[in-house]
Order: sequence, then structure tokens, then C-alpha cells
Amino acid sequence: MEENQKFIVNGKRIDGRKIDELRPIKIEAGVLKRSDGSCYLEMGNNKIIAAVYGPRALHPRHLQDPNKAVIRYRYNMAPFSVEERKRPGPDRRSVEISKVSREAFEPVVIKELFPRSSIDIFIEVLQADAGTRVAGLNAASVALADAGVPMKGMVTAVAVGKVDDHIVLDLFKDEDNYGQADIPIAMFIRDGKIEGITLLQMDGQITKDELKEAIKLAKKGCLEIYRLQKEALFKRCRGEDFVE
Amino acid sequence: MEENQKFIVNGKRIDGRKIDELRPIKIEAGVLKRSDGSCYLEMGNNKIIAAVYGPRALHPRHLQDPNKAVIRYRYNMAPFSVEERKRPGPDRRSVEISKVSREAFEPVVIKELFPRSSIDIFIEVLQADAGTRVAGLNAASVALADAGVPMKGMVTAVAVGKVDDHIVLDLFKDEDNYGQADIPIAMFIRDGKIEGITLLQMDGQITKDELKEAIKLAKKGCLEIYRLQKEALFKRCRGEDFVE
Amino acid sequence: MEENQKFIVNGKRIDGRKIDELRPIKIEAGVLKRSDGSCYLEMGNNKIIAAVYGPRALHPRHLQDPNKAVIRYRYNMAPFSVEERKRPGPDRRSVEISKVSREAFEPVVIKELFPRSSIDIFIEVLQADAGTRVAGLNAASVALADAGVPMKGMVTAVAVGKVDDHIVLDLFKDEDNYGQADIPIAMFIRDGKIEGITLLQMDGQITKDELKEAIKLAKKGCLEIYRLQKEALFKRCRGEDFVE
Amino acid sequence: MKTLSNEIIADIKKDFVYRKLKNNERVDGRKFDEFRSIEIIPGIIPRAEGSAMVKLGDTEVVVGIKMQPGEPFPDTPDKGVIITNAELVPLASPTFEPGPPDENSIELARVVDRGIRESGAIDLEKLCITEGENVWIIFIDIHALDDDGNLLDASSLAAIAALMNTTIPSEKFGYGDDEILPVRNIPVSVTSLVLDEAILVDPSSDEEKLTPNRVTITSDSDDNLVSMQKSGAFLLSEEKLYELVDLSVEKARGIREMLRDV
Amino acid sequence: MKTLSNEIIADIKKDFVYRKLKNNERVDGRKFDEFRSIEIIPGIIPRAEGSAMVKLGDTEVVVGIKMQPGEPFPDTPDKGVIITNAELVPLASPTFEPGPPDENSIELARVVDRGIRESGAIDLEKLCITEGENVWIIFIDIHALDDDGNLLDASSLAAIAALMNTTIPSEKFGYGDDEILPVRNIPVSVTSLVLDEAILVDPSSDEEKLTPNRVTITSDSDDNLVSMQKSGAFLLSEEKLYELVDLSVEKARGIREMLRDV
Amino acid sequence: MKTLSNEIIADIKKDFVYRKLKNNERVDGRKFDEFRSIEIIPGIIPRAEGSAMVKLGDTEVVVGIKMQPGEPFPDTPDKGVIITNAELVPLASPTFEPGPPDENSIELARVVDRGIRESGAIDLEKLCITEGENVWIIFIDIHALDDDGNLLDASSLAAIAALMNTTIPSEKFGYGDDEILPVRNIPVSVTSLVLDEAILVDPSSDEEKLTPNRVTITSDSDDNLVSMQKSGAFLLSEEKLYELVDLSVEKARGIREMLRDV
Repeated sequence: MEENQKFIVNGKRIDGRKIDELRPIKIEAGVLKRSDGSCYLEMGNNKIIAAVYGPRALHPRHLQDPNKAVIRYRYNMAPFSVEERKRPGPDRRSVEISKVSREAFEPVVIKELFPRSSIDIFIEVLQADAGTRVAGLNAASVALADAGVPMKGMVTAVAVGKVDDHIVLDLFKDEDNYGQADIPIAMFIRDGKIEGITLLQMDGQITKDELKEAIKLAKKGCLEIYRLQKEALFKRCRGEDFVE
Repeated sequence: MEENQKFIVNGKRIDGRKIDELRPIKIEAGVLKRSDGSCYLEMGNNKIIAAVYGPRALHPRHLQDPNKAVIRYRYNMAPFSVEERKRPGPDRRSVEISKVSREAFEPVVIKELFPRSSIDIFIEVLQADAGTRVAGLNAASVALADAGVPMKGMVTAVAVGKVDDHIVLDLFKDEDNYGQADIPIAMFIRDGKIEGITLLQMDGQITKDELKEAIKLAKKGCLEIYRLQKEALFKRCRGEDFVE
Repeated sequence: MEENQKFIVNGKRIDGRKIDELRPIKIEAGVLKRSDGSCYLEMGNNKIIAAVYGPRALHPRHLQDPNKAVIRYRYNMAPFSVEERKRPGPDRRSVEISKVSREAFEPVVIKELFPRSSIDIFIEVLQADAGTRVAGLNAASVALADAGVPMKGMVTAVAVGKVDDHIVLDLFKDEDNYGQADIPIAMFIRDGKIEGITLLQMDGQITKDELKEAIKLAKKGCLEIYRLQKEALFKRCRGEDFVE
Repeated sequence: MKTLSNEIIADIKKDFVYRKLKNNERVDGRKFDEFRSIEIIPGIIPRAEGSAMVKLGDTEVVVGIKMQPGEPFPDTPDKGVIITNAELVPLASPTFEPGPPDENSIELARVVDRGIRESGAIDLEKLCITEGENVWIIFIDIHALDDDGNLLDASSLAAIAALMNTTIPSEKFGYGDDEILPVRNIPVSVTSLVLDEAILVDPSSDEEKLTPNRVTITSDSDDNLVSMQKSGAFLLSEEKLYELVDLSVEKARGIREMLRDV
Repeated sequence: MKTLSNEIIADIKKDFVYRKLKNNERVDGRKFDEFRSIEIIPGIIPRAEGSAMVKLGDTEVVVGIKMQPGEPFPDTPDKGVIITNAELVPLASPTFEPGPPDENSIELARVVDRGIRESGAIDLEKLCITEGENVWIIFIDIHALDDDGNLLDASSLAAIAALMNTTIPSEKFGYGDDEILPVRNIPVSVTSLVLDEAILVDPSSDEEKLTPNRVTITSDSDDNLVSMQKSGAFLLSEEKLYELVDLSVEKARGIREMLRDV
Repeated sequence: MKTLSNEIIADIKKDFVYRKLKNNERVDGRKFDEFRSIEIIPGIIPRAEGSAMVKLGDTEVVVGIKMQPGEPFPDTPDKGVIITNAELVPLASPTFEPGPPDENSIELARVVDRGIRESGAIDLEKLCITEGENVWIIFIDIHALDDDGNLLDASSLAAIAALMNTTIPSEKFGYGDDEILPVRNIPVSVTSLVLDEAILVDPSSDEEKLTPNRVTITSDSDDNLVSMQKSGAFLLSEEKLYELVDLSVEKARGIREMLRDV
């Protein structure tokens, strides 16, 4: 990939997608046995597993909140998920992602029902291809629903960005690495309606107008993903088997 | 040491021993003042010190077992004990050795007598020459007895291995490094009788028949070492001074 | 700086000082808002900030002393305070300095008034120029007084040393690096009178007579610094604003 | 023992701050979109390659810059390296603990870092010594001294001020004469607390006690947005976001002027 | 709150599993010497140099292989290096904690490593690039996804399957064309729970709750024993050991066929 | 369960030790300025480059020396490096905990290190192999085995004894023939407990339980003071300091003779 290569030619991106087109997405709920809820998700070449444990008693006691559940979120990359082997364990990037991801679920999960307990969300990135944090949020949302954790709605997330001076939906790796801006956004969606932004980060260089365009695209993308999340949960309820 | 050097010539090993011969062993009980029981042990060029503290109250409380003592085992190598200086602190190898060594004593120590307490076994390898984990077990066994910890019998250990297609007793460093297999074994011995295997590991390449031969040799070796352990404890009871 | 350069020519040191002369010192009390007491101190090119929190309840409980306050002291260097960037976090040197500095205050602070609580003293070295530990002690002393922590007197400290076979007061960086001895000393001063040594370390090569001379110089230096500490506290009481 | 009473006082104060806000007043008399007084003191650590102290009201931060040669990242062999680190040392606040950086100090360092990096403030290609082998590494160390709120803006301000004040120590390492580090863009971050419907620019620690919900928006010399970070557990509406963008860009312009005048 | 009831359910279940065993029945209907269904999915992580997912009943493990050039160990200057690491991430079981590897994950990684190493599955001399300077380092990373028992056999199976599926990334590092990593032996581990007089091959997590006592025996393509590990606090009789050896070698043969057919 | 009774016994013992001292008697019958019996066993770890065990009464310490080539510090490119490390392993005392070195073991290692370094016992310039690139690194590893008090003097004694017994392993690294490490000065540390007005040389663990207050003074072969360390929370008078200096220098002379005779 050269830095000055054209990313968009005749309205098509390098991987053949249109500017406002998502990568292929595959979502399956209930893929793990031990956890209370789980989800396998592919978004382009991202491969993500999410698991939820809880609500369960939180130890040690001094971590408990007497009034509500404590949400914990651990985003983790497998050592083999990236080009150059990543040393196991949390690095600064994953600590930050875990923090903002946890905060994205805080206003959505009905924590007051479970004082003194924890709801633990674990994300494992098995293969990374840009947008792992938003893919993780989408998977976590499904895993929470699969675990029966009461929520006011769904969290649905996508990254939008700027490449070749175009605002595009759902960056893949090369666009992320060599593009002009990356904006991961998570929306809170209730009954198919976007109610607000629950995660927002950005780095790059954009104008306010471009930001508006980006958020418009993000909303479109999130609604599409939301449909797939619902579908996966519906399949799970119908008791369909997990097919690899 | 060349890899293709002969290890056994005319039934003799490089260091002059026969195939079923132990290295010189020296065992002294009660060598330390601060611990409740201790042992200094040489096995070939291995130099090992073992100390036992306890049974003693275990803190913090959440580590306690209300029904029995908790055994803790810490195998540690001095930085100067090996050819290339070892960084202080536990590495993965010593964590594994500590685990299987602890498990070797679990069925032998009468833990039920000491609820909520710990029995701490510390092994320091001052000089290493292959077979440090089995030497450590032998020293720990004597130190436990010296501390008056009630046991159903003794733990006695030796490594057997395969070099030049021969099954040999008590490998020394070169045999361990360049041999074909290494099998550390610990036996539970009561009243001079072997009652079972309490530690068993193996790496290398052997057949089932070779394994049988190896275990036969190990039993022979363990009974010899057992005699020396008893002797050291007997000396200690008679109050003989520790002579370097 | 060459190792065999002359440090003292015609009774003058490289930086123009006389043998028994302190570097310029600037002390300001009450410079921080959040802490209970604080002090900014310059001593030559050293730039030090001290803050005191407490007496305050100490958690977790098992660290409490039911009879008196626990003093904690954390000496820390900013990564940019030294020539080659220092990795953040405590190293062995700062652990030792924190220990002896804490001990220097133990006999001076009236801890018995505050059972189960902690008095936390934090020193940040922003720029280092030899003598940071004694500068830290001087700043800590003022910060403690600023916090209203009851003390039997003041702790005042200075380094004395040997360069070019002369005993000199208050080494600066080159004298410390290439000199023959460095002796950080803290005195306990009550009502303007030196009552004893509360910190003493030394490395280098000196005779007993030189030590006597050094301590004489240290006493002289400490009394001068003591005056400046009092002055800073006096200014603070008069409510004078902190002027950079 | 100050703790018990402290807790009660803290609660009363929180209440007071909140009731004032309901009356559209900030406890320190500021307007909702007003920064506290800003003081920028460059070169405060003469022995560092660059440095600055920033006082934002009573909040104080020192940033020191150290530079040394080192290996480039394998995927950018011709570019220098920026490493941004924040130490929220326990001296600066009763709530900071000693120990390795927690999620808050990591987030702070990373948001500051992104502002500098994405604005292109430093031309990393100019920091290449020998391609693939040796480049300049810039350590931006943020050292909080007094946390009276909005450490983030104080830190990003001190960071860019310190960089504008940095000399590349070429001589020390035998690479010719020392040079001024060229800074070609001035990113400025603006952090606002989001409380119910209110937006409070540059929150004080009293205000931060009411809510951790905030948005940081960093813009560059051309009013481009270069970094945004929503932090805290709340839903942000699109309208509020655009309001924050406008506010942040405007406030940043003023601060950027101050930086140019230093 | 699921915990209290969970504990009671766990106790009842444990009892149930135990009573079944006393009647010579396993709770999932298997024979004592029967493995659960085995599924091997090679190449599941296309961007790794090699990979495989293994499902052993409901137990799921992914192993990814990364290769990069690095320094050899001083005492084996002409040999490549294998580094095996296991992460028992808390996603995989309610009993796993975040943090550095504990003794169980260290033991798991080391037993898997010994099987591969001692069987000579990989010819380390073929991985030498420049003697004493540069050799290939193979990272075998075991990533547990779902622990329904016998993670060890699932891990060793996934590890060898991933190696059989590995391409040496020579091109990426400028060492000529990519090549298939040659695997010359197929070690297979078989783990059995030892409970009173019974031997339970491939224990499920329900069975593992009854006892941690187990023996792992790894054999190679020639039926040689290449690694053994007694784990847990129990006395093992000689007769039981030989019984385990026979059983393990036989079971390994069947699994090895599966691997060859993948 | 030995603990409760142990605590009571400890208190009674402490009392007993203290009352004896008030009668000008030490509990083990020694004079106030008398060391316990000293035994120095050089070469106890033949495979290390140097080693010694020291027994100070019942206190036992082993020091092992390892040497290997490595990079010099940037500011002393022509000098070897000494790294002194102490492990107060939990084997040696019921009060030692496993884990990274705490402040006591760090202080111990650093005080031992300063004695050796400042006395010039080792000519670091002789340890330069290639200036700026390659020098000998001496690792002095202090391994406490039994702490019956005054670990510090036992450690510094074992350290210098081990150095006097060290061979530079040139051959192993291809730098010609092995050589004896030249030791050109013999620093000896003397530690005294300061209790009320009394000075107790070489305190036993029973005595250390009374107070942590002590002073360590290290002197060299020419009776120069090379290192001092006041440790513990007390005020030291000038007169007491000079008394300690005289005592320490005198005691050191005797011990130095023992070292020379080993």
C-alpha cells in the first residue's frame, strides 16, 4: 500500500465497495457454552468473539456498588490477530478502548436491578482488520442480549472516516492506516430509532461539515447493523444451531 | 560436550558411574535456625537448601481453608546457580516445578490437622546440575520431617532417563542436556515400602518397555535415597551437630 | 567536565562559590491548592515540589497503626528532570531515598496525635542538580508545617562533600559526579538549635577528621537554610501571594 | 482526622455547585463558555529539551520534552517517533494513587498525543536521521502538579507549548549543531462538561465532582477538527455535538493566539 | 443474581456426575475411554502464518502461529526457537481471571510445548537463517475460547494442526519465497482424569469439577512416548500408569489419523 | 498452630533481652562491641565465577559472582559495571515475603554496593574490553539463607570474600585466558544497633526486634570511611556518631585480617 495511492476511483473503493457500503457482516449469538451470553461476529476480515458473564456476585466486596451493578469491559487482542505478533496482555490502546467501550454501555444497561453484582463483558479479537472496537461493541451488544441482561435498547457501532477527501463508511485496514480520518461511533438504538451517541472518538483532520456527513453515514450504517444484530438474536431465540 | 559423543562406554558413564548408580548424595537436616525445619542436600553438583515454616496462621484470611492446611511450595534458583546468570524471581519453569512439587506433597502431608494454616516449603537451588527438582523434593521431605509436620510417609525422588539408548539412573547435566529422555519421578514411601508415584513428568522419546525399565530403576534409586533421608533425620534426632 | 579538572582554584569553586557557601535557595510555601500543605523549592538548579496530604484516614485498614499515624514518603523524579530521560515510576534509588527520608521525619512528627491515619509526603523532582534528596527534605519540612502537621521542630538538610581534597558545602552536579565524597545530612532543629542528626548517608572516601569538618559545615549550612524555611512559612502566614 | 468532616463538606459543596448551575451560575462566577485564567510559562525546566508549565486557574501541569536517537517503527522507517506519557502523581490530587498509569492517565496521554500527532504539529519526516535505523524519539512527559479540574486541556496546552520551545539536541549526540524543533501547526483541545442540558467549558474540580461526562474536541490552526473524545457514561445528541464543535473551535482560536504570543 | 443458586446447582450436579460414575456411566453418555466429538478447522485466522480452531465437544481453542526472525539461544546457535504461550482469557470460563498467566496456564503451555518439541515435529535446524545471528522464531499462541474441560488436549491438537498449516513468511522479511513449514511428526496428547479406580479419557468440565487429578501422555507418530505429566494431588500406581500409557497411545493413533485427513 | 503462642513468647523474649541490656548484658553473653563468631567459606559455589558463604553466628549468607560481557554505561564508556542485587528469600526468615525486592533488601544491596564501589576494591577500568562497546559486567548476587540478625555485615563480608575469589571467565567468551579478578582494597562494613545510650555491634535478630535503629559504617584498607548509612527512625548525636566511627574502623580492621587469611 502506497500512501499516495488512490483509494477511491469512479466512486468505488479498493475493495470494490461503494462509499456508503458496509463490509460483509456475519453475526451469530450464543456460540459459547460457559458464558451466560456470547456472540461471534465478522465484519470484513475482523473476527471477534464476545462473552458476557453475569450479573454475578462481585468480589472482592470493596469493588461492589450497593446500588447497582458494576460493568466491566475487557477488550483484548489475541497475539496472532495482527501483522506483527502482539505481546499478550493489555497495552495502553486496549485499556483506553476498554474504558470508552464500557462507558458506551453504562447508560444502556439497566444496572439498578443488580446491586452488588458485576456484568463482565469480554471481547477477544481473533483477527483484526480496522474497526475492531466497533465490531467488539456490536458483538458485546448481542452477547448482552443473549445473556438476558436487561437493556434499554441496543448499542450499535461503526467507524466512518475520510479517505481521498471522501467521507466513507466502515473503513478497512488500508483505509484506516493511510486515510485522513477515523471516527468510531456507537449509537444507542431503541425500537429501531437512534436515540443518541454513546461512543465517539476521532482522529485525523476533518471540517465540521465533513463531521456532519460522517455522522449521517454512521447512522445509516448503524441501522443496517442493528437489523443484523436483531436477526442474529431472533435466530438464536428460534433455537437455530450455530453453523460455522 | 558434543551431541554425538558417546555417553556410555563399556557400561560406564562419562562421570564413571554405572548405569544404575546414583551420584554422591549428602543430606543434613536442621541446618537453619529461623525456619521450623530445614535441610541441606547435595546430589552430584546440585546444592540445595530447603526450609519449612509452619504450620502457621495463614494471612490474608481469604487464602485459608477452613478444613485443612494449605501447602505452599516455592522452588527458586539463585541467580548464580546456573551457567548464565538467571534473573531473580520466578520464571515459567519454576512456577511449573513449584506446582507439581506442591502436588507431590499434598497426598502425603496430613493437612486435616491444621485448618486455616499454611505449611510453607521453600527450596533454594544454590548450584544446579540436572535433577534440581527431584533434589528439591528430597530436601523438602527431610525439612518437613525436621519441622515435625505429620506425614503419612516420605517423598523420595530421582530422575531417570535415556542416553545412548540406555536407561540410566540420576542424570547429570550433560546427560540431561544431550540425552534422549528425562523422567523426574517422586515416590511415596512408607515404612521402607514404595506406595505409589506422587510426581511424574517426562520429556524425550521412549517406548513403553523403556518406561517400565526406567521406573524399575527409579524405585531402586528412591529406596537408596530414602535410606539416606532417614539417616540424616536419625542423626538430627541424636543431636549431632551440623558439620559442613 | 573532565575528571582531573580542578574544582577549587584560589578558594573559589567552579560556580564561583566559596567552600562554605550554599547555592541560591528559593522557598515558597502553600503553592498548591489540592494538597493540605505544599512547598516549592529551588536549591541551585534543583527544582522541587513537595505536597503533604493528611493526617487522613488510612486505607486499607490493615495498614493502620492503632496508636499513631503512619508516615509515608514518596520521592519521585519527573522523567525530564535528568540528562537522560528517566523511565517513570520508582527505581531502586528512589525507593532507598524514600525510606531514609521517611525515617528522617519519624522522630520529628508527633504521630501519636493521629492514630489510624496517614501523613503522606510527596516529593516531585522537576529538575535535578545534585542534592535532590536534601532539597526534598527541606521542602517536605515546609510543606508539613504548611499542612499544620504538629512537629517537634524542623528537619533541615544539606549535602557536604569532598572535592579536590577540600570539604565543601552543598555540592552541585559536577562536584557530586566527579568529587571524592558526598554526605547528605539532615538535622533536627528546634528553636534554632540543632538537636541531632536525623538522616545521614555517605559515599566516597574520607577520614574521621574530614567527617568532623564536614559535619561542622553541614551545621552551618542547615542553620542558614532553616532561616529561609522559617521565612517562607512566615510569609505564608502573612498571607502573601505566591509569586513565581 | 480530616476525613469524615471532609466527606460531609464535599457533599454540601457538591449540592451547592449543582444548585448554582440550575440558576445558570458557575460557582466561581464564570460564564458557561468561559475558560479560567490561563498562564503559560515556557522553558520552566531549562535542562530539558523543551518544557512549559501551564496554570489553568489552580490546575497546574508541567510538560517536559526529552529527545534521543532510537529505532523507528518498522512500518514508518523514515519518521521520528512521539511517545506521550502522563503521570498523575499522587502529589496532584487526593484521589491519585501511586502505581502504574490507570485508565484515566492513559486516556489523557492518548488524547493529548492524538491532538499533536493528527494536527501534524511535528513533521516526523524531518526527524529521520538514518532511514530504517535511527530517528529522533520525542518523549512528551506530562507531569500533573495540582489537579483543580480539566487536567486534559492544561496538559495538551503545556505539551504544545513545550514543543514550541524545544531544541533538538543534535550536538550532544554528534549530529551537528542544535536546532529549533519546527512546529508547523498548533492544536488546541477544549474540554466541556456535559451536565443535563448544560455545557460547561473548562470544568473545575468542583464541577467534575458532579459528573465525569465530558467531550474533548481538538482543533488545529485551520479550524479543522483533529481529535474528539467522548468520555463518561452518557448519551450525546447530535445537536449537542455540533454545539460543542462550534464552541471548541472558537475557544481554541483564542487560546492559540495566547500560545503564539508567549 | 445467579451466584447463590448457581453454587447449589453446581453441588447437585457434581453429586449427580459422581453417582453416575459409580454406576459406570458418564454424564454425557460416553464410554470411559471415549473422546468427545473432535472438530479441527485449519486456517481459521488467514492472516496468521498458521492457525487452527479445535472443538472438543463444547471446548473451543484457537491456536495462531506467528513467525519472525530473531536471535537464537546462545547454546543452540543453529536452531530456530519455539515459544509457546497460553492465554486462559476470562472469556473462556467463569473461573479464569484477567492478569498474567497463572500456574495452570503456564503448565498447559509447557506441556503442549514439550509434546511438539520432543517429538521433533519441527526440524529446528531448518529454521536457521544465519548461524548464531538470525533464526526463525515460531510463536505458538494458544487462545482458549470456551473451557468445557480438557483444554490441554484441545490446545495441543490445535497447536499441531496450526503448525501443519503454517507458511514461513520469508518474503515479508526479504528471505526469498514463502515456504510451507515442514512438520515431520505428529504428537498427540491424551489426558485422562483419574478418579478412584476409574480412568476418564477427555474429561468434560463437569467431570473436572470432581477432581483435578489427571495424567497427560503425549505420543508421536511411532507410538513413542514424548511427554508425560501427572497433575493433581494423588498417588498413581505403576499399574495404572501402564494402563494409561496403552490407552493414550491407542487414542492418539485415532486422533492422528483425523489430523492427517484434515 | 504455633502462631499465637509464638507471639506471646516473642514478647516475653523481647522483654528479657531488653532487661538484660539494662543490666549491661547481651542475651548471648557477648560484650557490646563484640561480633559473633565469623566463618568465611570461599568458593562454595564452584560453578559461579566467584562465591563465598559467610556465617555470622547463626546468620548465613551466600554471595555468588557471575560475570559476562555487556554494554558500558554511556557516561563511563571505559569502565566495567557492577550490579549488586539482594534476594531476601522467604526461606531465610518468617518475616520475608516472596515478590520483588522491598525497601529493606534494596537498601541492603545498595549499602553493600557502595562499600565495594567507593573503596575502589575493583578497578573498573581494568574491566573494559572495547571502549564504549563491551565491558565486563559483574553481578554480585546476595542470597540470604538464615537471618539471625545483621544480614548487612554478613552480606558485605560475603560479597568482598566472593570477589577476592573470582576468576574472570575470559575463555568462555573468547577473550583469551581466564584471569584472577584483581581486588585492590578490602572494604568492611560494621553495623551497630543504637538503643537508648547503648551501641550494640553486630546485632542478633533478638536484638533487632527491640529497635530498627542502626548505623552502618564501612571503612577501607586505609581506615578511610567509604560508606555510612543511618537507618531507622531516631536522632543521632554527633558524639555518638564519632564513637561509632572509631568503633567501626577498629572492628573492621580485625575482620579484614580474617579475610586476608582465608
